[in-house]
Amino acid sequence: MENMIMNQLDYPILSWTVFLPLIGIPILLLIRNAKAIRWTTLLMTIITFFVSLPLLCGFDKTTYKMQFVEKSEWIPSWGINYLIGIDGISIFFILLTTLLSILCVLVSWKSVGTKVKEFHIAILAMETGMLGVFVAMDFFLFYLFWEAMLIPMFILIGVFGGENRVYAAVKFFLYTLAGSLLMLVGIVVLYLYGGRTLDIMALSQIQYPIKMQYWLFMAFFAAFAVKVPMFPVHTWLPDAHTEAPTAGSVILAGVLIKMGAYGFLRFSMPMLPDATLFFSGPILVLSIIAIIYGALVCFAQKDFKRLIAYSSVSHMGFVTLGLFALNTQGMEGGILQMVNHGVITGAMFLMIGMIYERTHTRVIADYGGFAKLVPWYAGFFMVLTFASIGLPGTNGFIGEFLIIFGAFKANMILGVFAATGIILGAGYMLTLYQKIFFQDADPDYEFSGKHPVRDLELREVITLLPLFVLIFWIGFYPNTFLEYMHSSVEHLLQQVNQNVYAGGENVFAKYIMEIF
Amino acid sequence: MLKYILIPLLPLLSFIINILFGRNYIKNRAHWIAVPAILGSFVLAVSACIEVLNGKVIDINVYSWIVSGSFNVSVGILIDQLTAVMLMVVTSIGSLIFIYSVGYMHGDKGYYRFFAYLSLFIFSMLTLVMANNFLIMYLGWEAVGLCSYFLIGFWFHKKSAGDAGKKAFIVNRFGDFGFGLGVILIFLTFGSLNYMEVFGAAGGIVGQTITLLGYKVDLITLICLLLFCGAMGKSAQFPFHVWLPDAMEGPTPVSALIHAATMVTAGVFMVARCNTLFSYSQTAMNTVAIVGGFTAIFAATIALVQNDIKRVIAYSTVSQLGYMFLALGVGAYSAGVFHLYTHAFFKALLFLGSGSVIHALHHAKQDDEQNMQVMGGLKKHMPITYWVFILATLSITGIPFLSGFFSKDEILWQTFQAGDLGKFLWFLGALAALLTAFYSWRLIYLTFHGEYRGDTECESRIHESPLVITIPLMLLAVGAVAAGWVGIPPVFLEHGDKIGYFLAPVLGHPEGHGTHAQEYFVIASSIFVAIAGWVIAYIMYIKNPGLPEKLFSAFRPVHKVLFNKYYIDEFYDKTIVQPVLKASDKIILAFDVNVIEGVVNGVPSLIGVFSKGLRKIQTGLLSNYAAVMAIGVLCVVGYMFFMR
Amino acid sequence: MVPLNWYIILSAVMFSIGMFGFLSRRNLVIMFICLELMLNAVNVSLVAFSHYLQSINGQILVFFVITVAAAEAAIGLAIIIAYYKNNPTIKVDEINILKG
Amino acid sequence: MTLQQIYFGYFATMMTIISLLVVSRKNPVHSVLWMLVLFVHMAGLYLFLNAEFLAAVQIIVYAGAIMVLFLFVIMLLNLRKEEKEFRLQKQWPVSAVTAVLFLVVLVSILGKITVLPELGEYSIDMINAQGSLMTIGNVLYTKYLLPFEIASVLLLVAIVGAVVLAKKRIE
Repeated sequence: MENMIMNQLDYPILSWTVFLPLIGIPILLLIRNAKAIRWTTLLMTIITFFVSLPLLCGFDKTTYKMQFVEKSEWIPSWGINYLIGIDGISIFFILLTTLLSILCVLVSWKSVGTKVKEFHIAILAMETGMLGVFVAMDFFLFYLFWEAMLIPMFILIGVFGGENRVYAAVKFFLYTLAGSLLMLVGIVVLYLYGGRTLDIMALSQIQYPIKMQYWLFMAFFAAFAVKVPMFPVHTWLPDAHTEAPTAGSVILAGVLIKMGAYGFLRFSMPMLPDATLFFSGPILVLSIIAIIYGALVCFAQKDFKRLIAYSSVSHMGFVTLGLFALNTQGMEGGILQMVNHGVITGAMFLMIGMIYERTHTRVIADYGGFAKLVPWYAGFFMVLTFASIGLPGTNGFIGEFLIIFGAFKANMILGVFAATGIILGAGYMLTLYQKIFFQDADPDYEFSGKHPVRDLELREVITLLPLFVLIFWIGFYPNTFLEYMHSSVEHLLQQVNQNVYAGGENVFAKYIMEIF
Repeated sequence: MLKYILIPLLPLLSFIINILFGRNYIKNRAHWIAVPAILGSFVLAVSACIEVLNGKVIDINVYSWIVSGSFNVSVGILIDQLTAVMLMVVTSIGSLIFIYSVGYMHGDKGYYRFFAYLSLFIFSMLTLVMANNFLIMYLGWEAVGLCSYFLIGFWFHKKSAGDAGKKAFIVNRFGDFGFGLGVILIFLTFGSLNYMEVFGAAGGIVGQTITLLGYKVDLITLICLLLFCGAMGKSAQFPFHVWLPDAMEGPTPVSALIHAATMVTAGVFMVARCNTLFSYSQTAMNTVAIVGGFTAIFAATIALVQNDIKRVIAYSTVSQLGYMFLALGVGAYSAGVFHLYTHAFFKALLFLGSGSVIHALHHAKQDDEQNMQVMGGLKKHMPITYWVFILATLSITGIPFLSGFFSKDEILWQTFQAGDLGKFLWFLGALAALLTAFYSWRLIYLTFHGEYRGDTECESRIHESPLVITIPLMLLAVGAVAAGWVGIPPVFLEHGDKIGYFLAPVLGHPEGHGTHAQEYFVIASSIFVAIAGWVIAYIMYIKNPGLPEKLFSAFRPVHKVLFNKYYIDEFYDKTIVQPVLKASDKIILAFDVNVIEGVVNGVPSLIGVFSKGLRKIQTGLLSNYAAVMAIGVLCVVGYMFFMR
Repeated sequence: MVPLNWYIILSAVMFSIGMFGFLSRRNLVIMFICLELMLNAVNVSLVAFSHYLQSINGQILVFFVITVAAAEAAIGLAIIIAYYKNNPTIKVDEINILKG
Repeated sequence: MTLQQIYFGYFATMMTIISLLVVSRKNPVHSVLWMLVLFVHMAGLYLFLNAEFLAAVQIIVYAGAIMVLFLFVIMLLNLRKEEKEFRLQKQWPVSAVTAVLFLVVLVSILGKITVLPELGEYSIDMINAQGSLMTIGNVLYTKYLLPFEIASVLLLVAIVGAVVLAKKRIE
């Protein structure tokens, strides 16, 4: 257990954070009226958030070792134990999840009228599932949470969604399931080869034969690529987003997508270093395609949410680009961009949900001249548009700049292509903003005069406030967040490049350099 | 240290206050916050400049912004001679324009929003100018682009304004694309983004090359070209100039402040700031000079035939910027910055003057108030604006002893000395000066002389603009005249070139190796050119007004090409915008829908086909099932007894 | 002495005749009769075995076979009658509600 | 040809012919009647194999009860009017081939059986001494008591089932 620091606090903080929402569910079952349900769920999520806060201050930034580790026998005969812990990489995702869960409950205060109890139970179960994935240090536990998380999401989309929600929910479920089954095969292979243990730390010490690494990498790639939505397998995302209720979209965009990239960081890279180096070239190319392809598709979208969904495909293309550039700036940029994307796109979906509550339409053509109707809303959305484009001073810029920097350092041509992503980003986001807020609506458009659309109310402003504070905090002072990552990223890079560690040089990237 | 940080922070505070509380509390008292803020930063800027005057260079790191592995960038302030000049330009002209727009924007619904965005613009421009490393400059660079987006698209209900704003932002983004890559390349080669370190180590990498797409590319040239790409985007040079004329959709004070005095000069400032880098790469210098020279003549030709008063001045701005880049290209950095300094005054004056003309016509309910063909004979109604215009035009055309003459002549002289390429560029410059004189005086004669061509009852309602507009005009007029006296060339007044010596420590001072005779020839030629333009304009528009029509009909195709701005907009639209939209519409969506959805939905339908096949076996007939069972038993028994 | 093989051949012949009848006849009732025939063929072979192997089990098994046959016939016919009520046909190939 | 072989030969041929008739009759009633004749012959064969009790049971249960039940059903459903169509199903050749194959396989298996299990202790004379009914009764109520009880339950279920099925549905 040399690379783990057992839990220093007197109470098992991580177990509490993960299972507190689960404890909320039975309480919900007892309550009858909707109002009480909403307040209890809100209370539960807020408590979880405050329980997870001490993780930040108690965190020791200097070491790459896993912290707050809790270990206890679970299934001794197979060597499976309940082992959880966090490090520099996973700490922010936990806080992001607990924060976004509060906001999800707040945003669906009025929009979810029927089946309120089931909705809030699904959200709490969702939260536990997500937190579990980020803290699990044992493959069995990880896979358990990885699958458990699908069911509430399926319910959220399938029951509370839009018109053809069932198609979207089934597609989402099957896509992820198909990928994760391959991962299960990979886990079993690792279990058998790694000496009958499922402890991730132990498994990443072992040196696997090259050929096996390639196969294992492909298996894990299948599961994580679907989740990240990398280029060819991304079509479930727009459907899932357009059909999901606001809360579902926020969680989907905010946290669910990050698990794929987190999986690469936690499993593929440390355990299969040679395969990572070998596959980093193709993945870089795939991410470039994802960036440009995602952006181009956004130009032609008619549906508001679908456009933002495709834009998150493009943003996640940036993240994978950063991660697989395999140098410190790219990696840290990638992780920070994951948090940023969670904040920005999460906020954007919150706002789309709010306007959807009023206008009940997601078709962009129905909107027009909203800057006069709802000025505060327009202002807030303006900040989001520019954060998503990556304007300096907002968090989007820090992430994107570091990623492009990393990509450029890995290979100049990739850097140039990645940078075109910014121009395209500006293109479609501003066109969207102009169509909805600036242009005068066409006369037969029913929102301009008849029933005035009311501006943001206090509840909605409170929902958005924490995210906007984060946007400008990361934008102007990102070091508070970057400090947590330094040691973990450094360690990860050493693991990946241990045989070619020349300043984090990316072997394959040089190879591309010769071709171009 | 706080004193210096306050310079950009005051406008930022006014922005935050205005934008947050503007809508329901401040409404149209926004200028009570904005104007004091800009004046405050003006006073602080002056005090900082005085410190710089007596030799003190301020270079402070406020806090470390991004730390990621070896990449370490901090927010810092650098105030040296070059920054001092820019500070003076931005804050002084900014204050005058703030006061001017109190009158101009009076009664507009978005009054508070206008002042909020203007203050944000001043903040970003000051950050850009006072940055001590490339990343903070990049921050200012993009923020300035953002504010121009807000301000161009200020009257957002007008679709044309919204489109113009979007176009400006995206074209700037193209420039920032190059600038961003340049910044990254700089860090990769020098290991730091701080100016002092980068310029200090610039000498070390002169010979280095880098393989790019198989070719050996000189590193320093690549960096300079990338930076220059950003400059071209921001300062509307030839390939990226399309957004500036459309930016006239914004209110006139915006055009004056952003598209004349400050933002567009950011590119010039950046190249001047990186003069040590540029001077190491001759090819980069030549490209800057050629682009500058070409843009000067190119924009001047278009301005000849434009009818919209603001577009004429916009093209003249593009042309004057071409001059500045020409100066930078031939190594005369201080001349370029000097021209920037004087140009800010008389161009802002021209814009504000035309603003007061438009303001007056607007009040007179004259529709299409920006079209010069509608104006005429305003001399009688608006004397102050008329005389101010005259002064500005005299200065821009280069009539001796006015600011325009000194700065433009300095550029032409320095270009002349720069070898045979210099000679050719000097000729281009002189020709552009001729065209400048012609279209400037054409503008004067069309608007102020002759009879009013608009509908007559509006003419009666035209009257001089209120004092709050005319006072800044007059102050600017003084600036337009006097600003040039700071840089009188030694030939008239020895060690008269005060600004050259002031900027020397940062920009260096090119030793002129041309003889006095050549200098006199250059000065004489530029004076001759200025007067010639004036005379031609006088003949065409005053002597016999019919002549322009006959000339234009004679050269019908030439006029059409010039009037449509060489169809560059349409060209860009066809080659870049339409393909992207069409690609996203047809190819990408089709790919997304058919290929991937096809695969995704194909698999279940494939399984469906199999199952349909299997269903035929279930015939529902009892005897079939019995027969199958019997055959099954038969096979088993047969296998058990015979096969084994 | 009649050897055991003959009895078995006899029961096999009866069994296959019964099977042919069961598989090819259209009338449901006839199919049941053929079923009874197949069962009796089995009974014959059982009794023959019991006789030649001198163990009583064969006969007891026949006893149980008869009870099962009786129960089966009763239920089968009841089903035929029930089906006949709502669909007046007992042609096997017309009864294909279970068609997939 | 000993008397026993002639006896067996008669029964074998008669039973084969009658079963062919049972299967091939157009009129179901004729099939049932031929079935009755078949049962009588089987009872005779059982007697020949000195399983007297079974012969009696065969006659009483099979012939008496089950065949009568069949007659009742045939009469109830007055099936005679459907004799016009062709008796066999359209794919009868397949079932004919299967049946013949079955026969061939069964008969060829006989050749394979070489070792006969050892003889049980119930020799023929020991049964005749006690009477086959007595011996069956002893064994049935001792060794096979449980199957006997289950058989009774089975019959009960059959009765209840038949009644329920044949009852008129009350909608």
